[in-house]
Amino acid sequence: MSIRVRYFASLREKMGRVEETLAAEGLETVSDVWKAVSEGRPLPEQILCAVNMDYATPESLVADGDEVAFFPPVTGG
Amino acid sequence: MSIRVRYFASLREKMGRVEETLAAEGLETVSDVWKAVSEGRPLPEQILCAVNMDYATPESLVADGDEVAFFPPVTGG
Amino acid sequence: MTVELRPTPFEPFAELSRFHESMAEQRRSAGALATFIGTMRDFNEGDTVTRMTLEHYPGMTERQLAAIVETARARWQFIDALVIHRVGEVWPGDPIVLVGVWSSHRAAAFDACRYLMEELKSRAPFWKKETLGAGERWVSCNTPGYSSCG
Amino acid sequence: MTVELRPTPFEPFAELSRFHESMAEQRRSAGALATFIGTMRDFNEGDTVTRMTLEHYPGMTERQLAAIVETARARWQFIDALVIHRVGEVWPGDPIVLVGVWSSHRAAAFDACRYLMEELKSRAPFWKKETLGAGERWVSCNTPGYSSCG
Repeated sequence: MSIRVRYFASLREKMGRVEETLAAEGLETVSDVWKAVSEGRPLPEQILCAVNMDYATPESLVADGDEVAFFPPVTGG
Repeated sequence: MSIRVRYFASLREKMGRVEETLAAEGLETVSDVWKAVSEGRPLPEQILCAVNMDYATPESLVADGDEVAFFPPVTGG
Repeated sequence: MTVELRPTPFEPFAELSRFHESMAEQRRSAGALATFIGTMRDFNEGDTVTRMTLEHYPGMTERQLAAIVETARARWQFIDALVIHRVGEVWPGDPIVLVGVWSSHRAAAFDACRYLMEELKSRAPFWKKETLGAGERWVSCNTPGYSSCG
Repeated sequence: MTVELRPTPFEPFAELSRFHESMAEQRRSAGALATFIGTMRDFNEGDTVTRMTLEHYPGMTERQLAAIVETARARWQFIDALVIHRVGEVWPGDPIVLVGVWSSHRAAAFDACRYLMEELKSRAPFWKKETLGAGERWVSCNTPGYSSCG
Protein backbone atom coordinates (compact mmCIF):
# COMPACT_ATOMS: atom_id res chain seq x y z
CA MET A 1 0.00 0.00 0.00
CA SER A 2 0.98 3.60 -0.53
CA ILE A 3 0.35 6.41 1.94
CA ARG A 4 1.34 10.03 1.36
CA VAL A 5 2.44 11.61 4.66
CA ARG A 6 2.65 15.40 5.08
CA TYR A 7 4.03 17.62 7.85
CA PHE A 8 3.37 21.25 8.65
CA ALA A 9 4.84 24.16 10.61
CA SER A 10 7.12 23.35 13.56
CA LEU A 11 6.61 19.61 13.06
CA ARG A 12 7.70 19.93 9.44
CA GLU A 13 10.91 21.60 10.61
CA LYS A 14 11.43 18.97 13.30
CA MET A 15 10.92 16.11 10.84
CA GLY A 16 13.24 17.86 8.39
CA ARG A 17 10.91 17.10 5.48
CA VAL A 18 7.69 18.36 3.94
CA GLU A 19 6.26 15.01 2.94
CA GLU A 20 7.09 11.44 2.08
CA THR A 21 5.33 8.44 0.61
CA LEU A 22 5.18 5.22 2.63
CA ALA A 23 5.08 2.00 0.67
CA ALA A 24 5.05 -0.26 3.74
CA GLU A 25 2.44 -3.00 4.28
CA GLY A 26 0.42 -3.49 7.46
CA LEU A 27 -0.41 0.16 8.17
CA GLU A 28 -3.88 0.08 9.64
CA THR A 29 -4.24 3.30 11.60
CA VAL A 30 -2.90 6.85 11.71
CA SER A 31 -0.91 5.75 14.73
CA ASP A 32 0.77 3.01 12.64
CA VAL A 33 1.67 5.62 10.04
CA TRP A 34 3.24 7.86 12.67
CA LYS A 35 5.32 4.97 14.05
CA ALA A 36 6.50 4.13 10.55
CA VAL A 37 7.83 7.66 9.97
CA SER A 38 9.24 8.26 13.47
CA GLU A 39 11.21 5.10 14.27
CA GLY A 40 8.43 3.67 16.39
CA ARG A 41 7.90 6.60 18.72
CA PRO A 42 4.37 7.30 20.03
CA LEU A 43 2.46 10.25 18.54
CA PRO A 44 3.04 13.34 20.75
CA GLU A 45 -0.16 14.28 22.57
CA GLN A 46 -0.41 17.79 21.16
CA ILE A 47 0.14 16.78 17.53
CA LEU A 48 -3.01 16.85 15.39
CA CYS A 49 -3.66 14.50 12.50
CA ALA A 50 -5.80 14.45 9.39
CA VAL A 51 -6.71 11.78 6.84
CA ASN A 52 -7.58 13.08 3.37
CA MET A 53 -7.88 16.61 4.76
CA ASP A 54 -10.38 15.78 7.49
CA TYR A 55 -9.41 15.77 11.15
CA ALA A 56 -8.68 12.27 12.41
CA THR A 57 -7.55 10.49 15.58
CA PRO A 58 -4.58 8.15 16.06
CA GLU A 59 -7.11 5.29 15.88
CA SER A 60 -8.55 6.38 12.54
CA LEU A 61 -8.13 3.77 9.81
CA VAL A 62 -6.03 4.43 6.74
CA ALA A 63 -6.31 2.88 3.29
CA ASP A 64 -4.13 2.59 0.22
CA GLY A 65 -3.81 5.98 -1.49
CA ASP A 66 -4.72 8.03 1.59
CA GLU A 67 -3.06 11.29 2.48
CA VAL A 68 -2.19 11.49 6.17
CA ALA A 69 -1.03 14.77 7.72
CA PHE A 70 0.54 15.61 11.07
CA PHE A 71 0.78 19.13 12.48
CA PRO A 72 0.95 21.19 15.69
CA PRO A 73 -2.05 23.09 17.14
CA VAL A 74 -3.36 25.62 14.65
CA THR A 75 -2.74 29.34 15.22
CA GLY A 76 -4.63 31.18 12.50
CA GLY A 77 -7.02 34.11 12.75
CA MET B 1 -40.95 77.78 39.54
CA SER B 2 -40.41 77.13 35.87
CA ILE B 3 -40.13 73.68 34.28
CA ARG B 4 -39.56 73.08 30.58
CA VAL B 5 -41.46 69.98 29.47
CA ARG B 6 -40.66 68.19 26.20
CA TYR B 7 -42.37 65.37 24.30
CA PHE B 8 -41.04 63.05 21.63
CA ALA B 9 -42.24 60.69 18.92
CA SER B 10 -45.74 59.19 19.26
CA LEU B 11 -46.27 60.94 22.61
CA ARG B 12 -45.44 64.29 21.01
CA GLU B 13 -48.12 63.62 18.40
CA LYS B 14 -50.60 62.51 21.05
CA MET B 15 -49.96 65.60 23.17
CA GLY B 16 -50.23 67.76 20.09
CA ARG B 17 -47.22 69.82 21.13
CA VAL B 18 -43.43 69.64 21.12
CA GLU B 19 -42.82 71.36 24.43
CA GLU B 20 -44.23 73.76 26.97
CA THR B 21 -43.04 75.65 30.00
CA LEU B 22 -44.83 75.11 33.31
CA ALA B 23 -44.86 78.02 35.69
CA ALA B 24 -46.94 76.28 38.38
CA GLU B 25 -45.83 76.04 42.02
CA GLY B 26 -45.74 72.85 44.08
CA LEU B 27 -44.26 70.55 41.46
CA GLU B 28 -42.06 68.18 43.43
CA THR B 29 -41.66 65.12 41.23
CA VAL B 30 -41.72 64.06 37.61
CA SER B 31 -45.09 62.52 38.34
CA ASP B 32 -46.40 65.93 39.48
CA VAL B 33 -45.14 67.46 36.23
CA TRP B 34 -46.96 64.81 34.20
CA LYS B 35 -50.19 65.41 36.07
CA ALA B 36 -49.88 69.15 35.46
CA VAL B 37 -49.62 68.68 31.69
CA SER B 38 -52.20 65.88 31.32
CA GLU B 39 -55.20 67.06 33.34
CA GLY B 40 -54.28 64.91 36.32
CA ARG B 41 -53.97 61.57 34.56
CA PRO B 42 -51.40 59.05 35.83
CA LEU B 43 -48.22 58.56 33.82
CA PRO B 44 -48.76 55.64 31.40
CA GLU B 45 -46.62 52.67 32.43
CA GLN B 46 -44.66 52.42 29.16
CA ILE B 47 -43.79 56.12 28.98
CA LEU B 48 -40.16 56.93 29.84
CA CYS B 49 -39.05 60.13 31.50
CA ALA B 50 -35.86 62.16 31.81
CA VAL B 51 -34.77 65.10 33.93
CA ASN B 52 -32.07 67.29 32.42
CA MET B 53 -31.36 64.61 29.80
CA ASP B 54 -30.76 61.79 32.29
CA TYR B 55 -33.23 58.96 32.69
CA ALA B 56 -35.50 59.47 35.68
CA THR B 57 -38.44 57.78 37.40
CA PRO B 58 -41.86 59.24 38.22
CA GLU B 59 -40.58 59.70 41.79
CA SER B 60 -37.51 61.71 40.71
CA LEU B 61 -37.44 65.22 42.16
CA VAL B 62 -37.61 68.28 39.95
CA ALA B 63 -36.30 71.78 40.64
CA ASP B 64 -36.81 75.24 39.21
CA GLY B 65 -35.25 75.49 35.75
CA ASP B 66 -35.24 71.74 35.08
CA GLU B 67 -35.99 70.23 31.72
CA VAL B 68 -38.34 67.25 32.00
CA ALA B 69 -38.99 65.00 29.00
CA PHE B 70 -41.54 62.27 28.33
CA PHE B 71 -41.29 59.76 25.52
CA PRO B 72 -42.25 56.24 24.40
CA PRO B 73 -39.82 53.27 24.42
CA VAL B 74 -36.79 54.00 22.26
CA THR B 75 -36.39 52.23 18.90
CA GLY B 76 -33.02 53.25 17.52
CA GLY B 77 -30.20 51.12 16.14
CA MET C 1 -13.92 57.59 21.50
CA THR C 2 -16.15 59.12 18.84
CA VAL C 3 -19.93 59.42 18.85
CA GLU C 4 -21.68 61.11 15.94
CA LEU C 5 -25.22 61.77 14.80
CA ARG C 6 -25.60 62.15 11.04
CA PRO C 7 -28.49 63.96 9.36
CA THR C 8 -27.45 62.66 5.92
CA PRO C 9 -26.50 59.23 4.47
CA PHE C 10 -23.06 57.83 5.32
CA GLU C 11 -20.92 55.09 3.83
CA PRO C 12 -20.02 52.76 6.74
CA PHE C 13 -16.99 51.07 5.16
CA ALA C 14 -15.45 54.41 4.21
CA GLU C 15 -16.10 55.69 7.76
CA LEU C 16 -14.45 52.63 9.27
CA SER C 17 -11.50 52.94 6.93
CA ARG C 18 -11.04 56.63 7.72
CA PHE C 19 -11.28 56.08 11.46
CA HIS C 20 -8.93 53.11 11.27
CA GLU C 21 -6.35 55.15 9.35
CA SER C 22 -6.67 58.07 11.78
CA MET C 23 -5.62 55.84 14.68
CA ALA C 24 -2.09 55.91 13.25
CA GLU C 25 0.34 54.06 15.49
CA GLN C 26 -2.32 52.77 17.86
CA ARG C 27 -3.52 50.53 15.06
CA ARG C 28 -0.51 48.29 15.52
CA SER C 29 -1.61 47.28 18.98
CA ALA C 30 -5.27 47.02 18.00
CA GLY C 31 -5.19 43.53 16.52
CA ALA C 32 -8.96 43.07 16.81
CA LEU C 33 -11.78 45.14 15.34
CA ALA C 34 -15.39 44.09 15.82
CA THR C 35 -18.04 46.08 14.01
CA PHE C 36 -21.78 46.13 13.58
CA ILE C 37 -23.65 47.89 10.79
CA GLY C 38 -27.42 48.18 10.84
CA THR C 39 -29.16 49.15 7.61
CA MET C 40 -32.78 49.88 6.87
CA ARG C 41 -34.76 46.91 5.63
CA ASP C 42 -37.60 47.34 3.17
CA PHE C 43 -40.00 45.32 5.32
CA ASN C 44 -41.04 45.13 8.97
CA GLU C 45 -43.68 43.00 10.67
CA GLY C 46 -44.84 41.70 7.32
CA ASP C 47 -45.29 45.10 5.68
CA THR C 48 -43.34 46.88 2.97
CA VAL C 49 -41.66 49.99 4.35
CA THR C 50 -40.76 52.66 1.82
CA ARG C 51 -39.19 55.27 4.08
CA MET C 52 -38.42 55.92 7.73
CA THR C 53 -37.95 58.99 9.89
CA LEU C 54 -35.53 58.80 12.80
CA GLU C 55 -36.39 61.24 15.56
CA HIS C 56 -34.02 61.89 18.44
CA TYR C 57 -33.65 64.09 21.51
CA PRO C 58 -30.83 66.53 20.69
CA GLY C 59 -28.49 66.72 23.64
CA MET C 60 -29.80 63.71 25.51
CA THR C 61 -29.08 61.29 22.66
CA GLU C 62 -25.40 62.33 22.45
CA ARG C 63 -25.16 62.29 26.26
CA GLN C 64 -26.60 58.78 26.55
CA LEU C 65 -24.41 57.42 23.75
CA ALA C 66 -21.31 58.88 25.41
CA ALA C 67 -22.34 57.35 28.73
CA ILE C 68 -22.80 53.94 27.12
CA VAL C 69 -19.31 54.12 25.59
CA GLU C 70 -17.81 55.14 28.95
CA THR C 71 -19.52 52.26 30.72
CA ALA C 72 -18.16 49.83 28.14
CA ARG C 73 -14.70 51.35 28.51
CA ALA C 74 -14.76 50.71 32.24
CA ARG C 75 -15.73 47.11 31.66
CA TRP C 76 -13.60 46.00 28.72
CA GLN C 77 -10.12 46.86 27.57
CA PHE C 78 -10.32 48.54 24.23
CA ILE C 79 -8.26 51.14 22.45
CA ASP C 80 -10.93 53.10 20.62
CA ALA C 81 -14.59 53.00 19.63
CA LEU C 82 -16.69 54.62 16.94
CA VAL C 83 -20.46 55.07 17.02
CA ILE C 84 -22.34 56.73 14.15
CA HIS C 85 -26.14 56.91 14.06
CA ARG C 86 -28.44 58.42 11.44
CA VAL C 87 -31.19 60.88 12.25
CA GLY C 88 -33.81 62.26 9.86
CA GLU C 89 -35.15 60.59 6.75
CA VAL C 90 -33.85 57.14 5.86
CA TRP C 91 -34.56 54.97 2.82
CA PRO C 92 -34.34 51.16 2.44
CA GLY C 93 -30.73 50.04 2.21
CA ASP C 94 -29.43 53.14 4.02
CA PRO C 95 -27.08 52.55 6.93
CA ILE C 96 -28.70 53.52 10.25
CA VAL C 97 -26.05 52.64 12.79
CA LEU C 98 -22.35 51.80 12.80
CA VAL C 99 -20.44 50.60 15.85
CA GLY C 100 -16.74 49.68 15.81
CA VAL C 101 -14.50 48.62 18.68
CA TRP C 102 -10.72 48.37 18.34
CA SER C 103 -8.96 46.24 20.93
CA SER C 104 -5.84 44.13 21.41
CA HIS C 105 -8.05 41.13 22.13
CA ARG C 106 -10.90 39.74 20.10
CA ALA C 107 -13.07 38.74 23.07
CA ALA C 108 -13.06 42.33 24.37
CA ALA C 109 -13.73 43.70 20.88
CA PHE C 110 -16.67 41.35 20.30
CA ASP C 111 -18.18 41.79 23.77
CA ALA C 112 -17.85 45.56 23.86
CA CYS C 113 -19.25 45.93 20.32
CA ARG C 114 -22.28 43.87 21.18
CA TYR C 115 -22.77 45.66 24.48
CA LEU C 116 -22.69 49.04 22.71
CA MET C 117 -25.34 47.90 20.24
CA GLU C 118 -27.63 46.41 22.89
CA GLU C 119 -27.34 49.45 25.15
CA LEU C 120 -27.81 51.81 22.22
CA LYS C 121 -30.98 50.00 21.20
CA SER C 122 -32.39 49.93 24.72
CA ARG C 123 -31.23 53.31 26.09
CA ALA C 124 -30.40 55.87 23.39
CA PRO C 125 -33.34 58.20 22.65
CA PHE C 126 -34.13 57.45 19.00
CA TRP C 127 -37.57 56.71 17.58
CA LYS C 128 -38.40 55.23 14.20
CA LYS C 129 -41.49 56.18 12.27
CA GLU C 130 -42.15 54.01 9.24
CA THR C 131 -43.87 55.10 6.06
CA LEU C 132 -45.92 52.24 4.62
CA GLY C 133 -47.97 52.14 1.46
CA ALA C 134 -51.01 52.93 3.55
CA GLY C 135 -49.71 55.61 5.90
CA GLU C 136 -47.27 55.89 8.75
CA ARG C 137 -46.65 54.13 12.06
CA TRP C 138 -44.25 54.39 14.95
CA VAL C 139 -42.12 51.33 15.63
CA SER C 140 -43.30 50.31 19.08
CA CYS C 141 -40.30 48.52 20.52
CA ASN C 142 -36.92 47.01 19.77
CA THR C 143 -36.39 43.26 19.89
CA PRO C 144 -34.06 41.99 22.62
CA GLY C 145 -30.71 41.20 21.13
CA TYR C 146 -28.86 38.68 23.24
CA SER C 147 -30.94 35.67 22.26
CA SER C 148 -30.33 34.57 18.70
CA CYS C 149 -32.18 32.36 16.29
CA GLY C 150 -29.44 29.74 16.66
CA MET D 1 -20.96 32.11 1.02
CA THR D 2 -17.40 33.08 0.10
CA VAL D 3 -14.16 31.75 1.56
CA GLU D 4 -10.85 33.04 0.23
CA LEU D 5 -7.16 32.63 1.01
CA ARG D 6 -5.04 35.61 0.00
CA PRO D 7 -1.29 35.42 -0.64
CA THR D 8 -1.03 39.23 -0.78
CA PRO D 9 -2.25 42.14 1.41
CA PHE D 10 -5.94 43.06 1.24
CA GLU D 11 -7.95 46.11 2.31
CA PRO D 12 -10.74 44.81 4.57
CA PHE D 13 -13.09 47.79 4.30
CA ALA D 14 -12.89 47.78 0.50
CA GLU D 15 -13.53 44.02 0.51
CA LEU D 16 -16.57 44.44 2.74
CA SER D 17 -17.87 47.27 0.62
CA ARG D 18 -17.45 45.27 -2.59
CA PHE D 19 -19.11 42.20 -1.14
CA HIS D 20 -21.93 44.28 0.31
CA GLU D 21 -22.56 45.93 -3.07
CA SER D 22 -22.47 42.59 -4.87
CA MET D 23 -25.38 41.33 -2.76
CA ALA D 24 -27.64 43.65 -4.74
CA GLU D 25 -31.27 43.19 -3.76
CA GLN D 26 -30.54 40.83 -0.88
CA ARG D 27 -29.00 43.77 0.95
CA ARG D 28 -32.41 45.21 1.62
CA SER D 29 -33.38 42.26 3.78
CA ALA D 30 -29.97 42.05 5.42
CA GLY D 31 -30.44 44.72 8.05
CA ALA D 32 -27.59 43.46 10.22
CA LEU D 33 -23.92 43.01 9.38
CA ALA D 34 -21.46 41.85 12.02
CA THR D 35 -17.79 41.79 11.08
CA PHE D 36 -14.46 40.97 12.64
CA ILE D 37 -11.08 42.08 11.33
CA GLY D 38 -7.88 40.71 12.81
CA THR D 39 -4.66 42.57 12.02
CA MET D 40 -1.06 41.78 12.87
CA ARG D 41 0.18 43.41 16.05
CA ASP D 42 3.80 44.46 16.40
CA PHE D 43 4.16 42.64 19.74
CA ASN D 44 3.33 39.25 21.20
CA GLU D 45 4.06 37.78 24.60
CA GLY D 46 6.13 40.83 25.48
CA ASP D 47 8.34 40.75 22.39
CA THR D 48 8.51 43.00 19.36
CA VAL D 49 7.49 41.12 16.25
CA THR D 50 8.74 42.52 12.94
CA ARG D 51 7.23 40.03 10.50
CA MET D 52 5.16 36.89 10.42
CA THR D 53 4.76 33.96 8.06
CA LEU D 54 1.38 32.28 7.79
CA GLU D 55 1.65 28.66 6.72
CA HIS D 56 -1.43 26.68 5.73
CA TYR D 57 -2.40 23.26 4.36
CA PRO D 58 -3.61 23.91 0.80
CA GLY D 59 -6.83 22.02 0.25
CA MET D 60 -7.53 21.17 3.87
CA THR D 61 -7.64 24.82 4.97
CA GLU D 62 -10.28 25.75 2.38
CA ARG D 63 -12.20 22.56 3.16
CA GLN D 64 -12.26 23.24 6.90
CA LEU D 65 -13.28 26.88 6.44
CA ALA D 66 -16.13 25.86 4.15
CA ALA D 67 -17.27 23.27 6.70
CA ILE D 68 -17.23 25.87 9.48
CA VAL D 69 -19.40 28.21 7.39
CA GLU D 70 -21.84 25.39 6.58
CA THR D 71 -22.14 24.47 10.26
CA ALA D 72 -22.88 28.09 11.15
CA ARG D 73 -25.44 28.25 8.35
CA ALA D 74 -27.29 25.28 9.78
CA ARG D 75 -27.35 26.90 13.19
CA TRP D 76 -28.17 30.56 12.51
CA GLN D 77 -30.27 32.29 9.92
CA PHE D 78 -28.07 34.46 7.82
CA ILE D 79 -28.15 35.62 4.25
CA ASP D 80 -24.48 35.57 3.33
CA ALA D 81 -21.02 35.30 4.85
CA LEU D 82 -17.53 36.32 3.78
CA VAL D 83 -14.28 34.87 5.13
CA ILE D 84 -10.89 36.10 3.90
CA HIS D 85 -7.61 34.90 5.44
CA ARG D 86 -4.05 35.84 4.57
CA VAL D 87 -1.33 33.30 3.89
CA GLY D 88 2.37 33.99 3.35
CA GLU D 89 4.36 36.93 4.67
CA VAL D 90 2.57 39.45 6.87
CA TRP D 91 3.84 42.72 8.38
CA PRO D 92 2.63 44.64 11.47
CA GLY D 93 -0.66 46.39 10.73
CA ASP D 94 -1.55 44.02 7.89
CA PRO D 95 -5.02 42.47 8.02
CA ILE D 96 -4.85 38.72 8.65
CA VAL D 97 -8.48 37.71 8.79
CA LEU D 98 -11.84 39.21 7.85
CA VAL D 99 -15.20 37.66 8.71
CA GLY D 100 -18.54 39.23 7.81
CA VAL D 101 -22.05 37.88 8.37
CA TRP D 102 -25.13 39.47 6.80
CA SER D 103 -28.46 38.65 8.44
CA SER D 104 -31.93 40.06 8.96
CA HIS D 105 -31.36 39.92 12.71
CA ARG D 106 -28.51 41.33 14.74
CA ALA D 107 -28.36 38.47 17.24
CA ALA D 108 -27.83 35.93 14.45
CA ALA D 109 -25.24 38.18 12.77
CA PHE D 110 -23.28 38.68 16.01
CA ASP D 111 -23.46 35.04 17.10
CA ALA D 112 -22.58 33.57 13.70
CA CYS D 113 -19.69 36.03 13.22
CA ARG D 114 -18.20 35.14 16.55
CA TYR D 115 -18.71 31.43 16.00
CA LEU D 116 -16.92 31.64 12.63
CA MET D 117 -13.94 33.39 14.26
CA GLU D 118 -13.70 30.97 17.19
CA GLU D 119 -14.00 27.92 14.96
CA LEU D 120 -11.54 29.37 12.47
CA LYS D 121 -9.01 29.93 15.23
CA SER D 122 -9.44 26.49 16.72
CA ARG D 123 -9.95 24.33 13.59
CA ALA D 124 -8.61 25.93 10.40
CA PRO D 125 -5.08 24.71 9.57
CA PHE D 126 -3.00 27.90 9.74
CA TRP D 127 0.26 28.33 11.59
CA LYS D 128 2.00 31.57 12.48
CA LYS D 129 5.77 31.90 12.62
CA GLU D 130 6.97 35.17 14.11
CA THR D 131 10.19 36.93 13.21
CA LEU D 132 11.62 38.66 16.28
CA GLY D 133 14.74 40.78 16.57
CA ALA D 134 16.58 37.70 17.76
CA GLY D 135 15.28 35.05 15.38
CA GLU D 136 12.06 33.23 14.69
CA ARG D 137 9.49 31.27 16.69
CA TRP D 138 6.28 29.43 16.03
CA VAL D 139 3.22 30.70 17.85
CA SER D 140 2.32 27.76 20.05
CA CYS D 141 -1.40 28.17 20.56
CA ASN D 142 -4.37 30.48 20.16
CA THR D 143 -6.07 32.00 23.17
CA PRO D 144 -9.65 30.90 23.84
CA GLY D 145 -12.02 33.58 22.67
CA TYR D 146 -15.32 33.30 24.48
CA SER D 147 -14.10 34.70 27.79
CA SER D 148 -13.36 38.39 27.68
CA CYS D 149 -11.47 40.76 29.94
CA GLY D 150 -14.80 42.28 30.97
